[in-house]
Formats: sequence, C-alpha cells, structure tokens
Amino acid sequence: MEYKEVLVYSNVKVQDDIYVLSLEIEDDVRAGQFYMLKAWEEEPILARPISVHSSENGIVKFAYQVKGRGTKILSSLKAEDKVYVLGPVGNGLYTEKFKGKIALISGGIGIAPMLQIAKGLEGEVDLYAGFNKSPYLIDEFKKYCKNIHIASERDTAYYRGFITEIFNPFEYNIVICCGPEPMMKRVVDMCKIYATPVYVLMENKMACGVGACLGCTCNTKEGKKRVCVDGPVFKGTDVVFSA
Amino acid sequence: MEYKEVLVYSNVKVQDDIYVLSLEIEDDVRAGQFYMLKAWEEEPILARPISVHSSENGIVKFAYQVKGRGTKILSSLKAEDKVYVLGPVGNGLYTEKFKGKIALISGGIGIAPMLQIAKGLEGEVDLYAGFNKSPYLIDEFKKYCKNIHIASERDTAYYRGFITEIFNPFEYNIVICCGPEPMMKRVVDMCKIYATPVYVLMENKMACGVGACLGCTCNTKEGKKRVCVDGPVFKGTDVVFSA
Amino acid sequence: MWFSVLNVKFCGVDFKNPVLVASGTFGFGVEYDGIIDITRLGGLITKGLTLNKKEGNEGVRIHEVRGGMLNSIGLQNPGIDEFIEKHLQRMKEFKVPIIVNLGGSSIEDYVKGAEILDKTEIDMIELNISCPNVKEGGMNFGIKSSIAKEVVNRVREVTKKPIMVKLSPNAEDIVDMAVKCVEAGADAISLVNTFKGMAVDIYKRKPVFNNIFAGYSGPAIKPIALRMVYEVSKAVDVPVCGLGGIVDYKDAIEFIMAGAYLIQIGTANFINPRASIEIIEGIEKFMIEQNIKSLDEIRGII
Amino acid sequence: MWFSVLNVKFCGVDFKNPVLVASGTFGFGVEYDGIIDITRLGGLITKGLTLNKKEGNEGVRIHEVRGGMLNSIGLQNPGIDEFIEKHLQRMKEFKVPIIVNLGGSSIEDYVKGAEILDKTEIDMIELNISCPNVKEGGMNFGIKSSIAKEVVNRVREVTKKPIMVKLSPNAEDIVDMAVKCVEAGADAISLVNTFKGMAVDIYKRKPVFNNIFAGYSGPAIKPIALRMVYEVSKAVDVPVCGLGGIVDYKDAIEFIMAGAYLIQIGTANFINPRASIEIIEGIEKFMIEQNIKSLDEIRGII
Ligand SMILES: Cc1cc2nc3c(=O)[nH]c(=O)nc-3n(C[C@H](O)[C@H](O)[C@H](O)COP(=O)(O)OP(=O)(O)OC[C@H]3O[C@@H](n4cnc5c(N)ncnc54)[C@H](O)[C@@H]3O)c2cc1C
Ligand SMILES: Cc1cc2nc3c(=O)[nH]c(=O)nc-3n(C[C@H](O)[C@H](O)[C@H](O)COP(=O)(O)OP(=O)(O)OC[C@H]3O[C@@H](n4cnc5c(N)ncnc54)[C@H](O)[C@@H]3O)c2cc1C
Ligand SMILES: Cc1cc2nc3c(=O)[nH]c(=O)nc-3n(C[C@H](O)[C@H](O)[C@H](O)COP(=O)(O)O)c2cc1C
Ligand SMILES: Cc1cc2nc3c(=O)[nH]c(=O)nc-3n(C[C@H](O)[C@H](O)[C@H](O)COP(=O)(O)O)c2cc1C
Ligand code: FES
Ligand code: FES
Repeated sequence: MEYKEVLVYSNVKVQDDIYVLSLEIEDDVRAGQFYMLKAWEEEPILARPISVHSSENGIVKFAYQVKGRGTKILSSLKAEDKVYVLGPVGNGLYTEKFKGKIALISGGIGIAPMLQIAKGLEGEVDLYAGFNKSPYLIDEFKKYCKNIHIASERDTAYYRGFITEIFNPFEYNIVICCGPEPMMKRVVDMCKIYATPVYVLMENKMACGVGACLGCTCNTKEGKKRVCVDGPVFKGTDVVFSA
Repeated sequence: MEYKEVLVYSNVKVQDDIYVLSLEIEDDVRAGQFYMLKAWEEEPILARPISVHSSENGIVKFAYQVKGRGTKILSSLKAEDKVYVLGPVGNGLYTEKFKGKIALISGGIGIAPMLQIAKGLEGEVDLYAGFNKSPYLIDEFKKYCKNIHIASERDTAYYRGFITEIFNPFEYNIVICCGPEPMMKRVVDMCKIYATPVYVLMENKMACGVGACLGCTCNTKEGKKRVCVDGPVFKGTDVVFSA
Repeated sequence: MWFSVLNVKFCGVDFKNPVLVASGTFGFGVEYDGIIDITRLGGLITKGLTLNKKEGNEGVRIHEVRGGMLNSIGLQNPGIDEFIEKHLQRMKEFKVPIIVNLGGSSIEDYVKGAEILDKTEIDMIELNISCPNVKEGGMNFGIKSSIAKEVVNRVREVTKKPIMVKLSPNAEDIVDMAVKCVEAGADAISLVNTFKGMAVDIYKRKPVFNNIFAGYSGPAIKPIALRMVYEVSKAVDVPVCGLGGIVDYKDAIEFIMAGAYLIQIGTANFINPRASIEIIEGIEKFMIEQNIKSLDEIRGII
Repeated sequence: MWFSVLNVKFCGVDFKNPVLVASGTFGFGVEYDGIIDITRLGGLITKGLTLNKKEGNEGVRIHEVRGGMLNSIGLQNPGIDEFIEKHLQRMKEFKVPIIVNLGGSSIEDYVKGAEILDKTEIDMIELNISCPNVKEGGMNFGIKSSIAKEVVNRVREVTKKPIMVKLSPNAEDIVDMAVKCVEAGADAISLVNTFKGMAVDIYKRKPVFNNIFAGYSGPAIKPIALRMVYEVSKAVDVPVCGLGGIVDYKDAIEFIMAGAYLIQIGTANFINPRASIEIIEGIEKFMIEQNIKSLDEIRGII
C-alpha cells in the first residue's frame, strides 16, 4: 500500500451518474481491492474508497456512481488532473484459486469490482447484474462471462424485479456478491441452503483506509472486523448482517 | 447593491501574480466602488472584496493580485465560469465634481481602482504608481493621464525608491491615493503641509460587505466607520491611521 | 398535494416561519434591504445593544479560518436610545417580529436597558449573557449559572416583554445554565452564541486579536451547537431557539428535529446573503417531499 | 546558514521533534508502516487501551461534516495484555518514544491498567479521562475536576512512568481541570480530546449515531483547541502537549507559540497520510526561514 499523487488518464461518463475514471497507476492489484481517492484539497476532508474496476498496462480503472460531494468532484476530473491515491487496499480475492462454475452477483454500482474479478477467474463465469433503471458497464463483461443475466426494477427490456429472483445457487460452485447489504444478505441466505460457498464485498464509511481508525468495522462471527484491511472480501457465512 | 451569479467573460494574467478578471455585469458603477466576489462553494467561507478596475458595456473588470486562498481560486477562473457577486459596494468617488490638476497615487495593486477613477476625471490627471518589482496595468492609463510617474524598489528601469519621493502635493488641486496604509499615511501627511485635499481608499478584512457585521471598521475623527459602506473612500484628513 | 405550514407560535409571538437572522450578523435589517426580501424572514434580531453607545474593539475584528470565522467586534452599537430613535421604526416596516439583543457589562446596565425596551414596540428581548462582566473581572455572565440566574431574575422584574436568554456555549454546564435561566423567569432559551477561540499570527508572533480571544462561529461549530440544542431542549419546558453554524436547510431541519422551535442564521448571511431565504424555501420543499404538514410533526422527534 | 533544532525534552523523555501522532488515529503504528517513514516521527501514541478487550460501538462509527468528522468508535481495543504481547515489540522497532493511551470505565480499571504498564518498556502513559464513567452514570471522568483528580491521584500511586493527562474540551473549566490534575501528580497535560457533538439523519429522523453523541475532531475545532492550550499553558508549570485540528505546519507553530512543547496529529492523518511528516518538514523550514535556532525561542512566546 502506498500514498501518492497520480495523473488522470481519462474520465468518461458511461450513463447518467455513472463514470469510469482511469488513473496512471503502476501497482500490482488483486481483484476486489480498492483505493482511497482524493481529488480535492480542503473539502470534503476524507478520501473516498473506490474499487478497482480493472487494472492493466499501468492504468487502473474505477467505475463509480455520483452520490455526494466526493464523487461529484471525481466526476469533474479531466485528463492530466492530479489525484491523491492510497492503495491498493484490502485483502481482495485470490481469483486464481477458484475453479468450476462461478456466479458473480451485483446490485447497482456493486458491478464495479466484478470486472477485475471476472478477468482473473479461470472457471466458467456467469454474471447476474441487478439495476434500478438501465444497466451499465455490461459490455466489457462479455469477454469474460459465459452468460449475462440482467434484472432491472424499471427498464422493461430486462427481467423485471430483483436479480436474486433469477439466480439459483445450486448451479454454482462459488458465488461472489457485491451490492446493497439486504441483497447480499439474501444471496448469502440462498447459498446457505445449498451450502454453496459465497464471498461478499462489504462496504462502510472509511476514514483512514489502512486499518488504524476502526471506523469501518462490520460484525462477523469472530467479532468486529475492519472492512478496509480485513476485507472488503468476507466469506458470506462469516458476516453478521445488520439488516 | 445586488447579489447575483454572473459569468466570467475573461480572466487574463498580466504579470506574475497579477490578473484582470472581466465579468458580465450590467450595473451602474461609481469609481472607487468594489464588489464582494466569490467563485467557490465551501472554502474559504467568505467572499473577497475587489475594486472595480473599469466598467464599460456590460463588463466590469477587476485587477487583482494573488495573495491567498481566495485570489488563487479567482486566478483559475475561465470564460463562462460562474461567480457570485455582491455589489457595487461603497461610497465611491463622485469624480465628475473634481476639477483642476489631480494626482493619483498608488502603491502595488492599489493601482487597481485608479483606472476607473482616471476615466471619470475631467481635469488634468497625473499618475504616480509605486511597485515592489516591475510595474503592471500601466498601459491603459496612457489614454487618461497626462504624466505617468513610476517608482520601483527593484526594477532599475524606473525611479528607484518610494513613489512618495517623487511626488509634490503642492502641484495639485486634489490627490487620490490607494496603497498600503503606511504609504497612504505618508501621502496624507505630505498633503497636509500644503493643505491639498486628499482622498484615500481604505482596506480591511470584510465579512458581510453591506455594513452589517462591523468587522471592517477603521478609525476616523468621528469615530469608527465601516470601510465597506461608509468608505472605502475617505478624506485623508479624517482617517486616524493606526501605523 | 400536501399543504405544509411553517408558522410557529413562540412565547405568544406569531412567526410566519422559523427562520430568524442572528444578532450581529444582520445589522438592523436595513443593511440587507434590496439584497433579499426581508419581509419573508421569520423575524429579525438586532445587533447587540447596550445601554450606552459602544465603539467596540481596536485592531483586527474578523479572521477567517477553515469552516468558520473568529470575530472580536466588541459589541459596537449606538446604544438603546439611539436605536429606538433612529432604527426601530425602519425595522418595524419589514412587518416581521423584532427581537432586540440586549447586552451589558453590569447587572444595572441590563436592568436599565430592559426598562427602556419594555416601553417600546419590540416583540421580544434576547438577553445576551455572553458579555464580559466588568465587576467579575471580565468573565462572562454566561459561564456560571448562578451569575446568569441573577441577571435574568433582575431583568424579569422590569419587563413584561418575553425574554429569551441566549446562552454561551462556553458555559460550564449548558443544561444547568438553561434550567437556571428558566427558573429565573426566561420565557425561552436561544443557543448558541460564539465559542471562545483564538488564532496566532505566526509571522508577527502575536495573537491575531488585540483581546487574544475571539468568538468562533460558522459551519465548523454546528455539530457542537446541535448537541447543545438537543440537550437543552430535552431539559427545559420553555421553547428553544437553535443556532450555530446553520448554512442550509438540512442543517436547519437537524436543529428542528433536535428540538428547536425557531432557528437563527448567523455567519451564513456572510457566506451567502440569500442563505436565510434559501433555507426557508428548502424547509418548505423538504416538508412537502416528506409529507410533513406542520413543523410540530418533526420538532424534537429525536 | 542557521542551524535549527527540533528536539524536545519532555518529562525526561527525548523527542527528536515535537510531532507525535494522536491516539486512535494511528492504530499501533504498524498500520502506516510503508506509507510513511514512521522512524521520523517525534513519537507514537497508541489507540486507547483498556484493561480488558473492548468491541466498541455498534452502528455508524464515523460521520464526516464540514471541516471535521464525528466518531463513535467506543474504544475498541485488544486490551492491555494482548497489546503487550502482540503489538508493543513491533512498535518499539520504530525506535521512537512510545506513549500508551490508557482508558477505563472505573477507577479500578485505570489503576490495574497502569500497574501492568508500569512494568513494560513504554515511555509514558497518556491518561485518557474522557471515558464514560460507568459508576457515575456514564458521565465522563473528564468533566468535573474533582473526579479527574481522584483518577490521577490513584494512578500516580501505582506507576513511576511519566503520566500525561489528556483533557477533554468538554470539561466544565479546562484551566481548573489542568491545575487539579497537576496537583494530583500529572507530569504533563495533553489537550484536547474530541468535542461532544452530534448529527441527525434528517431522512431517517434519527441521530446518526446509536449513542446519539459522538466525538468531533479535525480542522474545525482548531481555534477552540488552540485557545484551551494557550490558557492551560499559562496556568500550569508542567509541560503541555497540544492537539486538536492541526493539519499543517502553520497550525503546529500556532500551538507551539501558544505554549505547547509537543503537538499531536490526529484527524489530519486521515486527510493526508503524510501530514505528520510534512508538518515536521514545514516546522523545520519555517525555523530556518525565520532564523529560529531552537523551539525554546518561540514556545509560549505569546
Ligand atoms: C471498499 C469500498 C469500495 C467501494 N467501491 C465503489 C465503487 O467501485 N464505485 C462506487 O461508485 N462506489 C464505491 N464505494 C462507495 C463509495 O465509496 C461511496 O459512494 C462514496 O464514498 C460516496 O462519497 P460522496 O462524497 O460522493 O458521498 P457523500 O456525500 O459522502 O455521501 C453520499 C451518500 O453515500 C453514503 N456514503 C458515504 N460514504 C460511503 C461509503 N464509504 N460507503 C457507503 N456509503 C457511503 C453517505 O452516507 C450518503 O448517504 C465503495 C465503498 C467501499 C467501502
Ligand atoms: C475595498 C477593498 C478593495 C480591494 N480591491 C482590491 C483589488 O482591486 N485588487 C486586489 O488585488 N486586492 C484588492 N483588495 C484586497 C483583497 O480583498 C485581498 O487581497 C483578498 O481578500 C485576499 O484574499 P485571499 O483569499 O487571496 O487571501 P487570504 O488567504 O485571505 O489572505 C492573504 C493575506 O491577505 C490578507 N487579507 C485578507 N483579506 C484582506 C482584505 N480584505 N484586505 C486586506 N488584506 C487582506 C490576509 O490577512 C493575509 O495576510 C481590496 C480590499 C478591499 C477591502
Ligand atoms: C460578526 C458577528 C457579530 C456578532 N454579534 C453578536 C451580538 O452583538 N450579540 C449576540 O448575541 N451575538 C452576536 N454574534 C453571535 C451570533 O449571533 C451567533 O450566535 C453566532 O455567530 C453563532 O451562529 P452562526 O454560527 O450561525 O454564526 C455575532 C456573530 C458574528 C459572526
Ligand atoms: C477515529 C478516532 C479515534 C480516536 N480514539 C481515541 C482514543 O482511543 N483515545 C484518545 O484519547 N483519543 C482518541 N481520539 C481523539 C484524538 O486522539 C484527538 O484527541 C482528537 O481527534 C483531536 O485531535 P484532531 O483534531 O487532530 O483529530 C480519537 C479520534 C478519532 C478521530
Ligand atoms: S477505514 Fe480506518 S480502519 Fe478501516
Ligand atoms: S464588511 Fe461587514 S460591516 Fe463592512
């Protein structure tokens, strides 16, 4: 993990409030890891954790949704602008160890880390992506996934409803999930029935991003764990969901 | 006085840390008045008072020196950017009333308000401008001034020393001065000897810019006066200088 | 569509909305005339007035810092008589409740000031107990509840106007202070005044302010001010007027949910002269969006 | 050229520069290993430790606001024994003074904790009296000087390690608090801990934090923290360690001119992980530019 100033290579709007930011970063990155990004001087005071969307040839890409003050500033970045980065942070996934049929399940911008995960997996990978409105960031997955299932609560071109309604854990050897907590809880509960191993990418507000502040903990069977450095990837069955 | 959002017409660097910002403002402005400018959302919290350098055809120009946080942000503005303006603020000078030989004396960026003043004067106007290093903003004055005297503490192409050393109040009917307080005090003292009427443009930190906070007062013979609305122009002999 | 109402009855006075402007940040109102529509405000609070005219402090009076500002105006004001003569009528023309912020450097000052104000057409007195008490060596009236209690008691005796006591956040125990002021006859409590802060000019190697200390205000103080408003609202049964760092309607709603009947906009007037108006509009919009018919539904909900 | 020295002797311990990292913001040091060169720091202060392991608070633990943040970690820590077993040796490898921040929810906790620490190789104890006192119904030990005095007294009896008492800015009277702690045997005073603040989630209509209140830190608190450091420095004759909102070298110099021997960097570590190093470099540069040979020349100059 390193703290440094890097340059923006590009920052592209892919849809409404969804952007892909490419930064000139030469790090060795594991799928599921993230960076603390800060592209401002005074306000807001804290950096923002954003997952690696993909990492290749000295460019790390981040896919993000504009939510508030920080991501709004990110969305205004242009090539050559400076960004402070701290990372790569987190345990990430040792994707090379996973074999067999693998399901990636995402809700909303939870799709962001899935690309780098899909790229590293050797087995047969299916993507299940749920969205509120229209889907985004799907195209790139076609190279790495066998089947792509899309659900949307509002876009009638796709399955109308929650993605969990069209996913069956029985068909898979491993499930990896990233999205809102209630959705991850649902997926974990479904996987438990068939004893399918499931990994979740947890989220929480973060201050330090290095494991020092204890602000980002989540509850697990072995007590409180820091999402930033003990996670963000946890075994689904270890997490004690709050919802 | 009005509070509104206006657009940047242009923002030009004229030298090192000196810029001229042109804003699309349609107001009736008196020479010596200023605006409270704010081109940022959160930090710094307060607007910055900047004098009208000139006003013509719906464009108000501001000449400013980069000093700290606020003026640094101003210097990064580009055409079409938005700026919050409150103004025009202050008593200003009723230049049309002034007749005869008039001396404008400036120190450093104190030259900024002098252009609009020179433009409004009908008498014979001489400019005395003192600088630390090289002079700036001088060219425009050639149209409105008969003689231009320049002093610099460091640029050997000009009189080497303080501008007050080459100025004689005896030659003038009216003197108008803007610059660092010690310089204004010196000019006022010199004018007293010959009873030459002298006006000074005072400066102070400002919060409201409308006369409400009482943060910007200066001492005068009639007690404390607000620089923002009772000034910034004062009769030199009324001011009780602190230095 | 829902119909939301913003009006608040507070100490018998009708406020058409809960958004007032704080003492010392809005002069006597007229300074902002033409810049915003003052008749839309919930009410006006005057610059702090003292029995006699005061020139205020020498030296630097304002200093900006991250998220806020320090001020050391020193209660410069024309005195109560000149206020009544020259400013009150003009203020009344805005047709909103007028609250006079009353300061003093001795109990007698407060009492005489209140006696004069009692005979005017003002709607309420906001008793500013953050003034340095000359008899007690300059310590604020607002630090120790026993001293504050005495001031309130004495002022209570001489006026029938509603008295809102404005607490200093520097009080030793803000809840006890509020309780004591109510016991002494306060009809309402407002809080907070500025925090005692300071700044150093590292190049001059001197404090920025002649008086060393100055009053800290602005968005930076909000989390502490909000906490105090919450604690005091729970502890007293008179209505509370909350302020301290409110810059947008979300801040305002936080204070209302923490228990405030009215709120005041101070430093935000400098940050954005339209802040108070935008806050009124923002509260209204929030209430409509959230199907809230009256502020009673959310006030003190936490 | 001038030669400036940054070293400070404080309670008999040699610090090569006055810049320490504050408790709870730097873990046990190792978390920042590789990100900055920890051996360059003046010293390390551990996360607050209690006699027994603590899981800390449920719910939201951090919330960002303008100019600062609120935290409600709830003293999550592995307990003193596990600290000594698993973390202390690794911390010592950074070759800088190690200060343990000691908390407790009863006087017995503090005393037992200090007894154990007394036998270790740590350089100093920072007594964190901002912990909720379970016997007094959760009110902090740090509010009333009489209670703080008792804790310090009792801890003093069981250890020869230098004791630095860390004051809460929520103390009723910060100067009296400092004086009483020194009377009770404190070798030094550090201040400030976090301010009691709060935030409301206006959409959920609930406080953001499960405990309602949380600790406020960051640049926003600086003017108040600085004022308290100044007041305490003038009032006690033991050395003072200043903190609260320091983000750059200029802030640090302000605290030193206000009287601080050492300073601590807290929230700024999150804002910029290199903050502590940049502050050391900045102080050095300032001293050279201003021809200051030693911190003794400017410390407490105002
Ligand atoms: C490990 C990790 C990886 C992440 N990866 C991505 C990603 O790849 N793409 C992406 O778009 N987002 C990602 N996020 C979420 C992202 O960090 C937040 O959306 C962002 O911090 C919001 O910042 P803001 O300033 O725009 O919003 P704010 O103004 O700070 O807040 C807007 C809303 O978001 C909530 N929020 C703030 N911070 C967080 C947070 N850290 N986690 C969850 N909610 C938060 C706030 O409570 C508020 O409701 C990730 C979060 C974590 C912890
Ligand atoms: C009526 C009036 C008219 C002015 N006209 C001009 C102008 O035409 N061109 C121009 O370049 N400047 C002008 N100034 C000065 C200008 O307002 C300040 O230089 C500016 O506010 C500094 O802001 P900053 O954020 O860049 O610096 P800061 O970071 O705020 O401060 C940098 C330094 O400037 C000092 N400073 C801050 N505010 C003021 C202030 N209001 N007056 C004096 N010193 C201050 C600070 O104490 C500090 O030493 C005028 C000031 C006044 C009061
Ligand atoms: C420049 C200035 C002058 C003030 N003068 C007074 C005053 O005369 N009387 C008073 O009670 N409060 C005075 N205050 C305090 C404000 O009314 C308010 O209590 C404080 O600023 C906190 O609110 P804010 O953070 O919204 O500004 C003053 C504040 C400022 C910034
Ligand atoms: C996340 C976090 C955890 C903290 N934990 C502790 C602690 O365990 N013990 C303690 O004495 N202070 C603790 N503090 C307070 C800091 O040490 C410091 O006193 C405070 O944050 C003010 O300084 P700052 O503004 O530089 O952060 C903590 C602060 C933060 C932000
Ligand atoms: S963000 Fe600080 S411990 Fe995880
Ligand atoms: S700036 Fe507020 S009175 Fe002049």
